Amino acid sequence: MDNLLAIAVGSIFVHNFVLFRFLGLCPFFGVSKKTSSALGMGVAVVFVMTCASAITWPVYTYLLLPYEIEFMRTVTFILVIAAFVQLVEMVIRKHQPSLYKSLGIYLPLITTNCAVLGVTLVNLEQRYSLIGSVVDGFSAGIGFTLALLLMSGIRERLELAHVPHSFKGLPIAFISAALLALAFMAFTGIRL
Amino acid sequence: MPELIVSPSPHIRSDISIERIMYSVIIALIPTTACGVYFFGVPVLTTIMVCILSAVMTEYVALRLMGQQFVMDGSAVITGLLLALCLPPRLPWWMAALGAVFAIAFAKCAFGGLGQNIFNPALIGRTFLIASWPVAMTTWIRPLSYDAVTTATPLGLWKMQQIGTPYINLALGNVGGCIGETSAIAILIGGLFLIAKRYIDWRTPLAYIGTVGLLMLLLGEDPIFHILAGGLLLGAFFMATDYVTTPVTREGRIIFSIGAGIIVVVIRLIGGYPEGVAFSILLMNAFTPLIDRHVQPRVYGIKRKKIFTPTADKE
Amino acid sequence: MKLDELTKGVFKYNPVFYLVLGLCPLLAVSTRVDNALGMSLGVLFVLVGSNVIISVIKQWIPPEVRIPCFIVVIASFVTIVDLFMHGYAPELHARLGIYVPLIVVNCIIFARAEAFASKNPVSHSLLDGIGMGIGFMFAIVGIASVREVLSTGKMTIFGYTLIPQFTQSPAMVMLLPPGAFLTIASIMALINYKKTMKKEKE
Amino acid sequence: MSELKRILSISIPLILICIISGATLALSFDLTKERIREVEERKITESLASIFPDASFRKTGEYYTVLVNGEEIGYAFLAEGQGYSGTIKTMVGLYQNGTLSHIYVVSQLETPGLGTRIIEPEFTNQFSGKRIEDLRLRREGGLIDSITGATISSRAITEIVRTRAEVIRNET
Amino acid sequence: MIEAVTILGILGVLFGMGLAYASKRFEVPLDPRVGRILDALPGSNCGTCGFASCDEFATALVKDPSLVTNCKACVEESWLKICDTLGLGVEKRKQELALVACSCDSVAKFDYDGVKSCAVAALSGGGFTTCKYACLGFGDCVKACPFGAIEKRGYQFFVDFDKCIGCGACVDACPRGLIKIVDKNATVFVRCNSRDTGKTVAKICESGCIACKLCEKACEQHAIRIENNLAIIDYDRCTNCGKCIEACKFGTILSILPPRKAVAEAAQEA
Repeated sequence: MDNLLAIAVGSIFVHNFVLFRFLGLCPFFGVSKKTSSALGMGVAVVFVMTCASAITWPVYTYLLLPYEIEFMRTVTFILVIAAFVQLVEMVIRKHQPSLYKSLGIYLPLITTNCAVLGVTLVNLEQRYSLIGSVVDGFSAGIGFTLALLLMSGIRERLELAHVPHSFKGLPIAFISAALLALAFMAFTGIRL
Repeated sequence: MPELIVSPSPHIRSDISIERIMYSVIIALIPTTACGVYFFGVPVLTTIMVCILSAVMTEYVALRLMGQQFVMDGSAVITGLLLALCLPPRLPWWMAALGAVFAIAFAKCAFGGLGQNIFNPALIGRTFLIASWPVAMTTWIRPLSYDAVTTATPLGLWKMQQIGTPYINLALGNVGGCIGETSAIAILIGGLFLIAKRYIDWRTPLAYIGTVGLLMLLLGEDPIFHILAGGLLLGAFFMATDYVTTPVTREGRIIFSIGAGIIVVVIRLIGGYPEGVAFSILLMNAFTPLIDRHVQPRVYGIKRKKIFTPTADKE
Repeated sequence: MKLDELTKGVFKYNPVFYLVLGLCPLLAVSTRVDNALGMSLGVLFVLVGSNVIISVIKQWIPPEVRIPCFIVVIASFVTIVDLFMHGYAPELHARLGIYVPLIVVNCIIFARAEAFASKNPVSHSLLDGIGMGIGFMFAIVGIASVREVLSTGKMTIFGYTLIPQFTQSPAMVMLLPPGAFLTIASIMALINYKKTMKKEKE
Repeated sequence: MSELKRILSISIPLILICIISGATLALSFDLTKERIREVEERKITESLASIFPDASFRKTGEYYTVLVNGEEIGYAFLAEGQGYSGTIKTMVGLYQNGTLSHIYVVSQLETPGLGTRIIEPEFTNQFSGKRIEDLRLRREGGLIDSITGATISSRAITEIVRTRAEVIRNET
Repeated sequence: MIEAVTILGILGVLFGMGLAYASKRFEVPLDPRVGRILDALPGSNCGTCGFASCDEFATALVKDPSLVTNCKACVEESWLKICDTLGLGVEKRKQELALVACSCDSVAKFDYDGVKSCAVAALSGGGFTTCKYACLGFGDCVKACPFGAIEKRGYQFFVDFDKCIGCGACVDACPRGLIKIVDKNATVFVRCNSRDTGKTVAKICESGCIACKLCEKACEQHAIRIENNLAIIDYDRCTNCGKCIEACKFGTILSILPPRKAVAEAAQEA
């Protein structure tokens, strides 16, 4: 049985998807200008990652493995994720317009977020069980949100700083990410 | 040229200036530095000078490049000195210099210089060096041994071989470790000086050290050992109290210190490194903007707004 | 005119430095130059293939299933790359790990499919794909060379030593995530600096 | 009826693309299948040969029984687990008396220059002749010296080998 | 082979049908005009129309077509398309432009040592410029412009005519009210905002308006009049004849210049 706590801590802190595995960088830099939108994106990512982990596990175990077509995992996973995200978007749009307004706009961005496909592939590589995969998906999302929130806090403060001209915009964001990654090295080698 | 200088309010009349605080901090660091030189020999003076010089030079060059005027406000000196104090005694001088250059260039000037940086530059310098040259950064020498016999730090001994160290050695500084972190008494003298002068808030070190002590006690470890060993005291008095990179409000600073304390305990007990003070402060630096946002003083007569409402841009 | 479609991806609208796309593989596999070369060849192949196919089939795709259709096409090309790389370059395949299947979600590919291939004729899409692929290659190989030289003190590509060992204690941090972010930050700051210099001259 | 027609007109392109893609992939899988199997097998045989030269192997369940001149002398098996930044896969040779013959790292994704040094003989040779119980880092009471600066990777591979070896020992 | 095709095929059927069904089942009734308008809008979400995004603006437009003039960012072609979609008669749209009405190198009466922002500087001791109408030069307008159309050259600010849409975001940002919105076709403009008497202006500024009334006399359309010691152009009457420019012969004293020319010249000098 997987050690669920170890999986969770591992995905949130030690192998943080953004700062360690370099996944989901586009939204990390794109949606981190304001804390409110960072939080919205984070919630959407947590939701999609958890669901994607929960769906792709049975697809792999009961569809691909028995017929020995594991090589199709990329195609099927991404198809499942894309269709799922689109379905969720439609449903929310119809039934929860206010939720759609706050979260829905981030959903299309998530289809091509490599962190989502990444987490499903990591689940496979680590051979997690269904519950392990769901926990991993959820905590990877939380880790992503944490990094995104920290980044947005830093960037909001940078708005007021006299950043040298050449560093304005993305370069200083990258430097902040570098220093954040340095700080996150604190969690290297945590064992539970 | 007009003689009159006008600036917008508030106009504060006080003889406390940035320079004054900075030089007080340097004075407060003198006992620690002296202990470092006494225990680890004269060569550490080279490390200290190299760090300070490269920090100041980098700041000078960076400010010139940015078209700003260079002011000798002592902040770069402090960054250099603090960085040197948390380096191993026999680190090659060029590594120390690179650490100082990196600290000033990327952690301070790239963000716009004094008062604008998010992370503590000295600690960024140290972490950068740990990430770059892990072996050199974990080679310690035995105190008072001028032939530089290598040894381990008290925390290293505790973590790897479950060997304790007598309190008296920890208090005096007669143990292996970074130049300025070994002598608890020297750090306390400097720290209390700053508190007496009211340049730093006593709550920060108290909350920080208290959290570590309490948690260690609850988890069945020796709290006094963990308070005295490693860089906790140096970090608590001189780095967690940095004006720029820590929260503005009193509550914010207490949250900051408790968070840092928890991280130290986590790293020391289950982490991959024996010591976690530098990392803990850096991580809480990253949280500082968020803490500041949450713990804003309430404006009289205005209802506290919900800060986190996930909304589309410009709702 | 047509040549424009090719060269714009390399310089003017470089997918990495101008459009800021495809950062994840860019930073993740740029620890060594040969990894970077292998990765960018894979990306180039997928980009060209999917651009062409999508611009051929675009008129038959109803809007409701546009994203799933595009992504299946892209994923198929990626799987082909994955399989052939596994068979014919097993070492490279092992080193790139999960970043090979993750080419699917390389934002460059999907962005070009959406923004360009689904609106332009086949020939243009082909050139656009090649241009963007080469632009990506430039960026990733550039970053990888900086990181490899600084972090190992030498540079070797597929066994050939280009730069011999010049220091015994290179900066290990360049291999780690912070080093990757620092490299791209410095490069982008340099580009910004050049741009402002140019503007001031005008 | 028009509803059905609408649904069909939307879904048929996707279905067609899926079918074509499935066929193409199956085809390319067939094309590369042999090659990939050879590659994987070569990896296994190479690693087996490096651990037990001049021996023959018989696959028994999850491990290989090692035969020299028809006589069983030990077992070889694959151990894998999470390293610092990816899965570490190691071939382990175990003598029947419970000591290790040798280990050979089949694949790993550790940090180049640091963690990757676990593949160097200086590190792997330490495992030869050790009892399973001693496969811990020295600081944790074992007999394995970790690589300076790469404690995490050293510990990971030691743990991976030990846990798997314990399982295999109990099975045989 | 068969398995691969079947399974991917089944997934295709599943999701194809599912999405097709869902797109009908969860269809949100949307005015088709909104989509068309949204296509035509610039999509820059600049917010100068008074709505948070182009999306919201499009929804509001369908309900109230009279808001159509709010969007200043869209090009002529899209403007026509929007009017067409809304069923409005196509009328020529008035295009506007922001211009900075100060051209002097103001002298400082004291050293200002505070936040580098015009708004703050204007409040500190009444502003540090000798001329109390002069530009403070910290560029609050540059920061306010959502299109990056204002640029600082030397001490003065210039508006990029291609980028400026006359949205007026900068007008509110200038604490001295130096920015005026004028018709895009206008060629004359008073680059001074001083209401001081001619004597005072002449003393402190080389290019300010001293209210000599020469331009007023020269204008055949009676489009210029002096109010509060400042020349003011009535653009409804102005025919862009340029007589006033010639009339303002004191060269630098009163500068009524065609803005395009002025900027071109200034750019050359810089």
